[in-house]
Amino acid sequence: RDQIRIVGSSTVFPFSTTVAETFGKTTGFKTPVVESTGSGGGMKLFCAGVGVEHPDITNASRRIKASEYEKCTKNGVSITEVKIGFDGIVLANSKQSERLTLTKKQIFLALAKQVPVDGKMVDNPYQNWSDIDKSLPNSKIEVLGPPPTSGTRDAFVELAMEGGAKTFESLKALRKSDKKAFKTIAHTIREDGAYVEAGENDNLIIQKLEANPKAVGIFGFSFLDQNADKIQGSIVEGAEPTFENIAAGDYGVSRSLYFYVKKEHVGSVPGIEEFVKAFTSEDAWGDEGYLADKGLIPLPTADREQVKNSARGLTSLSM
Amino acid sequence: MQNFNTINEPLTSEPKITARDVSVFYGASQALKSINLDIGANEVTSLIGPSGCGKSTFLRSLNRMNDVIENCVVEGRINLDGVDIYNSGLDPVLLRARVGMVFQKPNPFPKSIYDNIAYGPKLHGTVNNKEELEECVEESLRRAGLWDEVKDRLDKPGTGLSGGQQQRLCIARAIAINPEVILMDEPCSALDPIATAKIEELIDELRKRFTIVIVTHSMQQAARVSQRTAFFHMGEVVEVGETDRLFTSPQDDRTQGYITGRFG
Amino acid sequence: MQNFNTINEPLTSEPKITARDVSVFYGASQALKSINLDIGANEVTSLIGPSGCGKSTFLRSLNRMNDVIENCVVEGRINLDGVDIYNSGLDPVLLRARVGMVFQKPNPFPKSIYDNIAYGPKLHGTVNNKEELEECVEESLRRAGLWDEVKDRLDKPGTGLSGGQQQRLCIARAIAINPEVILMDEPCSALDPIATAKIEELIDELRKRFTIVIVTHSMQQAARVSQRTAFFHMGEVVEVGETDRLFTSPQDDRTQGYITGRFG
Amino acid sequence: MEQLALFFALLFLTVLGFILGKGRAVALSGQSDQPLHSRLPYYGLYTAIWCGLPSLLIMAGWMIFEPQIAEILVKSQLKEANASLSADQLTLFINDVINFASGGILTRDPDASILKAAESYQLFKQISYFAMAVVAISVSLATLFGSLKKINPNLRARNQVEKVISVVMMISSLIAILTTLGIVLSLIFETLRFFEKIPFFDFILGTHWSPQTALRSDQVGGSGSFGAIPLFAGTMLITFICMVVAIPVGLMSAIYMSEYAGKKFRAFAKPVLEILAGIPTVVYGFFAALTVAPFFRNTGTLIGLDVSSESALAAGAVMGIMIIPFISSLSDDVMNSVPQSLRDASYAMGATKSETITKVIIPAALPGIVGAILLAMSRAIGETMIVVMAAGLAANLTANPLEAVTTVTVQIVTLLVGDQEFDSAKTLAAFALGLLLFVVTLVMNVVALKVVRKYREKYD
Amino acid sequence: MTDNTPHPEDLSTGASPLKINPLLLKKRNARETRFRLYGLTAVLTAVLVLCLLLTSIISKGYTAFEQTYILIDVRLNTQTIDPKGTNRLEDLAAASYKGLLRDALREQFPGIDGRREKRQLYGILGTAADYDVRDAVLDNPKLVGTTATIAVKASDDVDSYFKGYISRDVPEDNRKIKDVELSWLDTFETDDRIIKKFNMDFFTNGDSREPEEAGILGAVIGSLYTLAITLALCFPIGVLTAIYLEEFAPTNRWTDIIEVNINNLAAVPSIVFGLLGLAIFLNFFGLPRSAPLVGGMVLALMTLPTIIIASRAALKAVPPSIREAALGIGASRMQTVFHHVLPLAMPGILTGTILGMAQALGETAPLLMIGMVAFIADIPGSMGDAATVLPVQIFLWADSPERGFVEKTSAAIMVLLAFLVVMNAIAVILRKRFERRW
Ligand SMILES: Nc1ncnc2c1ncn2[C@@H]1O[C@H](COP(=O)(O)OP(=O)(O)OP(=O)(O)O)[C@@H](O)[C@H]1O
Ligand SMILES: Nc1ncnc2c1ncn2[C@@H]1O[C@H](COP(=O)(O)OP(=O)(O)OP(=O)(O)O)[C@@H](O)[C@H]1O
Ligand SMILES: [Mg+2]
Ligand SMILES: [Mg+2]
Ligand SMILES: O=P([O-])([O-])[O-]
Repeated sequence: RDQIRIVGSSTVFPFSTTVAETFGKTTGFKTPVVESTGSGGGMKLFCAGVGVEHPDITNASRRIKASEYEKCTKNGVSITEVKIGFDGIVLANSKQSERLTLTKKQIFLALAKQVPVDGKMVDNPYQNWSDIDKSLPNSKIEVLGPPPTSGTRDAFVELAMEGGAKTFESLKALRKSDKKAFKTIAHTIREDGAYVEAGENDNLIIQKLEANPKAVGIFGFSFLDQNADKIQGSIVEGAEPTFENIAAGDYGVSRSLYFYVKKEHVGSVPGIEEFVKAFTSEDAWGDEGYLADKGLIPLPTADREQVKNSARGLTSLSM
Repeated sequence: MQNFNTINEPLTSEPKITARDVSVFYGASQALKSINLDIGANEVTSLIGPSGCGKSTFLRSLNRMNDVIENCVVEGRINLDGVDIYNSGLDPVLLRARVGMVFQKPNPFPKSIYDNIAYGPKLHGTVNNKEELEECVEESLRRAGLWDEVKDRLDKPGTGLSGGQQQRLCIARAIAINPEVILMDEPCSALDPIATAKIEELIDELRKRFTIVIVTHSMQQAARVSQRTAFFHMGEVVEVGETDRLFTSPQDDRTQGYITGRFG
Repeated sequence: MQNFNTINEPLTSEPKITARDVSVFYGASQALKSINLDIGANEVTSLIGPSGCGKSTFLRSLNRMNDVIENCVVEGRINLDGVDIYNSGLDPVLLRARVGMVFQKPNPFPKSIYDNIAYGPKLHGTVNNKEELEECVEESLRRAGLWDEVKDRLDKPGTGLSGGQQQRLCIARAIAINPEVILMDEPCSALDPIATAKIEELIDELRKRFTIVIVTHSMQQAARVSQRTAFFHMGEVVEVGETDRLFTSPQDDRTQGYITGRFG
Repeated sequence: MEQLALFFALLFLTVLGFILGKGRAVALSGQSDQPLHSRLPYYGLYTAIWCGLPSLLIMAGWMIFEPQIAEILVKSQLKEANASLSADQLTLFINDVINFASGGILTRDPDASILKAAESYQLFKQISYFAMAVVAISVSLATLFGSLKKINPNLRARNQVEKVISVVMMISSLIAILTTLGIVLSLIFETLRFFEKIPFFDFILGTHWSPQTALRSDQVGGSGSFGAIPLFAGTMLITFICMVVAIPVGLMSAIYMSEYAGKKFRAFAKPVLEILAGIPTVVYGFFAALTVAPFFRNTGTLIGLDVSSESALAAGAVMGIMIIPFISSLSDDVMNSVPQSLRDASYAMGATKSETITKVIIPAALPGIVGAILLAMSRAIGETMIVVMAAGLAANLTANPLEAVTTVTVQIVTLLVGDQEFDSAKTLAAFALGLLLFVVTLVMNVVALKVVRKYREKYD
Repeated sequence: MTDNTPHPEDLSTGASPLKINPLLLKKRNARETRFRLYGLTAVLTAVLVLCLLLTSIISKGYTAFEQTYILIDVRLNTQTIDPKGTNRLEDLAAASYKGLLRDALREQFPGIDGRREKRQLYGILGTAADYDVRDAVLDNPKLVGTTATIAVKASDDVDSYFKGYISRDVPEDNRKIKDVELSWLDTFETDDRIIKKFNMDFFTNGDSREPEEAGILGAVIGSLYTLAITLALCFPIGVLTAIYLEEFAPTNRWTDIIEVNINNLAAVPSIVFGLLGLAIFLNFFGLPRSAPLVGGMVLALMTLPTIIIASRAALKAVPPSIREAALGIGASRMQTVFHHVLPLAMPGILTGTILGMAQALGETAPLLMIGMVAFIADIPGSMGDAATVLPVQIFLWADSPERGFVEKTSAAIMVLLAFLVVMNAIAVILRKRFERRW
């Protein structure tokens, strides 16, 4: 095999493919084949073993889990981790409606299955945004978001919902005493129709938002970036989801994106080292790089330098 | 070679059906050439002639079964009780209920024997309830001489019968709606002599009230059952007249030749 | 009521086919009951009897066409030239090439007339080149009395012919492979007298070299074409003997009754 | 490609076999007066089959098993040199050797043992290829001459050839069985592992589906979270809506095309309708989500109904459109093959066209029509994309077509392509769902077969 | 024997021979008209929906067949392109034209030097615009050393702007094209330097992440390979199976099992076939991932039930008299089937094939499992190379954030439909040749 094979996250897919294409055009190597299998699916394939039938690189929209790492090690795979940047998760609605200004607490109240009311956990009673806070519009809560099987949903729940839950004293206390119970509350999204699981096609969500101005959608920043004329990102905790805010870490709902390299294949499948180099060049992932055009939020300069060094040196990941 | 002058012995009785200048085309080829023929009421008219001469075609134009064939065009006038069945507002559905038909190849529906017979009466609403229907089915089967053979298996498929039984089933089916005219296209070609005799007897009975047109290859049969006979040849009616007269003293050479078995 | 003792006038000539204790079952129902019958070589044997008595069934067991019917079981022995056609290693396919068959309902292939006839010779390789094939097609059609009617449209579909023409086409098709025995199941039931006469003539001619078994409903036909006649009744052979003798002085009451038209 | 060369060599021998076989038959038919049993080409085919089939089978078998044998060989060699290596490392090592031998992909500097192993691996490959060629060609020649010898006037060449064809047919029909076996096998182990984690009855009787809750290891998995009932209810609801759209439209279209329309119209309409079956489901998904669903929603609002923006109705209706051609084309074919004589019989009874159709033609064509409907229904059950895009993913247990539901297949796909973890009940649930769906449709088909059989016994 | 002959009186019991109720007849005729209307409505409904779908696809997608080009005066100086002065095509092809193009742009709009502004300026052109220059030079090597006006591809955003998908009225912040860029474009437009050309690259390129570069060829070839394998496997296997079951197999428990089994396979969701392919073809037989070979085999397994079911129905509909006729002449059962029954059943078999292949052509889910849902820029050269197929390409483009892919998505659907129509046309013509009523 003389062609790099990459699997993994659908969130990283657009960035990975862009690098792959440029890599194929500017070097003598063949254009890598990039598969979109989802972060977990990618890990599964990636960690299955060493050899030409296994992929060389996997993308992930979350960090590798301990269990996955173990599996990799067991199968003789040693890996290098490369953090490539951030992806903001935005809440957005059609420009025909007014922009929402939300706090994480309000997000939690709008979407959690159970919320504390007068100190007791009850099934979410809020039907309209204005039920939560008078400042919010008096329209039905209708949120189109990713299904539980998606990495985006995972991140959203962890960053926004859990953040919101923590603002309640009672839940904060619960977190200390019974972490599991807390997570169950913080991570469970309501199922009474206010939250619509809309599949992983973000373009579809955007088109649905256009058709239904009352609805709010949850998706990655790059889709907001491309459709800024139609939809607007909600302000969360005072920060608007803009390139600068996310890059600076001011916008609270963002996550890191990664790819993982199979060290055993370096040197045997031609071009892996060069691909890593291309990915970690300023031309690609820098503040002015072409990935930024595609919607990737770059790491801070210092972090980039550090990751670049460890990536090009193929430092083994250890957990 | 063609002869459009039919030797036509006039009908003595009132005609039920009159065909005038009837030509039938299948696409470009002409199957019937300007036929003139009267069918007398309450008598049996038999159509004879060599294979392919257009007997079936003529028969099918009497109840507009030719409408079903895509490229078939019928010209001329055919009157039933003085009403043109092609050009007046006469509904072909009604026409076919009045002019029943039995085909050359037995074609029972792939349904039970009972349902085969009950099909027509139910369709036309000629019976009012289940008893009447059952009565009608039994009577029709009896008339067709089939009752004794099938009475124990009325719910068995009609297609499971032997060839002869199937044809009798088809006759019974046609009888069941009490038509005014019954067209029969070689109804007995698949029957044994006894069944044939029964059908012939039945035809004889029926003609007392109905008009019957029968296509047959058996001149004996024509002679036995019919009062008038028309001899077809190459799409024309060569000669038509009283059956006895036609068979004993044919006037046209071709008729003579056919009857005596000289040509075909 | 049953009578297993066939009144069997022995064959004078050499038998081509001998049937011994042949019983045929369709699933649970028995269609033939222990038939014993010899078919003489180079003569025409006709099978007569009322509808549903098993004539077709017997005929089909002579060339193992019953093998095709799923629940049909044939018991007993049928020998062709002394070889058991059921139990020896005889290939049923070859058997059917030697024992040709013409069916009750005309069943031309939905192909051109030419291809209908040419199919058999091509299949069996009885012709070596195109000219021979064309010759064979023409001759077969001539023998079946169909040549003049179809010679201009050999490439037209065989299904477009009239009923009688179709049946003659089927006969021509069977003749084309020069079988030793020809089985005909009411071959003329769809034919007019002239065509029938032609076929009868042909049968007469063919029997000089071939053995012919014919099922017919017409006792006149049986009398005209056949040397021996077997009378079937309810799955049995009631009487078999020289045609003249059988029709003039039947020995069994049932035969007598059938011939004189008393029952069926 | 060496293998290709050998393949063509064998093919050449096969053709040669045909020519020789036929030639021998020609010669025979000239010599003896006994007629040949079969036509000449059958003798050719007979030798060709004997000459080609066994050797090609040997070649195929060889190519399947050779890598395994080679691996074992290399392994045994390496074991001596690298006794210290663990099993995992050994496989890696062998990978290296094989990669190195076959094209230079290597994960470390070639040391002596690898070089040696690679050399012997290559040697084995060469010997193996050579042996394969020798064996295959000699088998081919042997069978060629063997079968030529056997040719005599009594040889039932046609029967033999036909026997081979019928064996091929039997094998073909076995593929369906093997596929089923493969599906069951590829589902069953994961399913069993799933049932180790989730009790069987909680799965098939549970009324709450929410795979997320139990995903995280640091969470208490709600016992009701893997209840498959809502999924099956959703599948049934959507399939039902789909059939409500597709059966009338499809069947009436078929009737119109086969009984009313002229030849030209039919020749035009039928292929046009068939395009509906070929439009990718993504397109239907967009259509359902962006055109049909808002339409239903707006209409619902007008008449005072609360239609959710993702509804079973929208997905089902669009799916119905997609499968119209399954019903229309297949039914049209079967109705078209109902003999004209039956139509004649009915018209002659004074039946109108519609009466003829409903009372004679449809009953006569019923088994075929039922087959078409079953096929269409199967397609509906298996459809994913439209449901994901238009009916959402929420597993509501409802019979209200105006609400969002989800289906089994949608869940299988989402579970399999979404974020997954090794051995989590969530991923395994996809397999369990697959197997359960398999069983359910099996029952459905058995029942359908019984019903059709019963009906057919009555009229045939 | 009983005398069953009816007496004349029996006949007269039924009052008039014609007891038909005229009201009933009217009703029946009305029903007839209605029934016919239903039929026509059904066909028209289906056709209408199809038209609706097609219109929406075409109206969104037709613009993809055009591409905006900008005429730029490029100074093709010899030092950069051909420093050695060999004038050989290889050397000309190997040169870098990016710098020349950038120089030309800067010359056109002097006074731009901010890093950000430069990026914006260069961004007006497509990422592969320098290839347009190269091709122009290769076409006419004499240009080297002169200043030539060359049409180069505009970027996807500029392309969208000129196609009217980006409106100037939107506030600058929400616009992909900023005010400076608009001013440049206006300059180009007033100079008549904006032209539109047929987008040939769409048909000759493989996939790309840049909408203006993305083409469909890779997916078309992938589909072609995949479907070739599918057809080559499922048609013979399906027809042989159908023949065996319908004509040869005894009716017993075994054939019942096979029959139920095949019907059931039709209901197995397509993704499960993907799992099967993953387990059997990839993991067990070790066939390559993402390959049309495997995709074709998986789709063949998926299509098989459709073909078998349709073929069996078609075989069943052939009248037994045809079989008898052939058997009676001494054809073997095999010959009967292959000479007569099969040709008569062909229309139905082909219908099944059309439906099955149409399904295979539009299927994505099972390919997900065997790695064909992937970004593959290279055109596959063989059945073992990595490839995607048309529906996957559509799926991937539909999920891309870039606005430029919206029209590409629709255009790709149009290509897929064209593919389908061609495929069906062949089958329909064949089907017509076999069709006849008896
Ligand atoms: N549907 C048709 N299309 C074209 N030609 C036809 C059709 N039906 C019959 N013909 C032709 O019209 C002529 C008359 O046919 P018709 O069936 O009326 O003959 P017939 O007298 O009934 O013959 P038979 O006694 O054999 O039934 C024949 O030459 C026949 O080939
Ligand atoms: N395939 C079949 N399955 C079951 N029963 C059958 C089958 N074929 C014929 N029979 C029955 O076997 C008996 C003999 O049938 P057969 O067709 O041999 O009669 P036949 O003498 O040829 O009658 P006909 O003169 O009407 O053709 C009949 O009762 C018939 O119903
Ligand atoms: Mg006729
Ligand atoms: Mg019979
Ligand atoms: O594909 P994911 O980024 O959602 O794992």
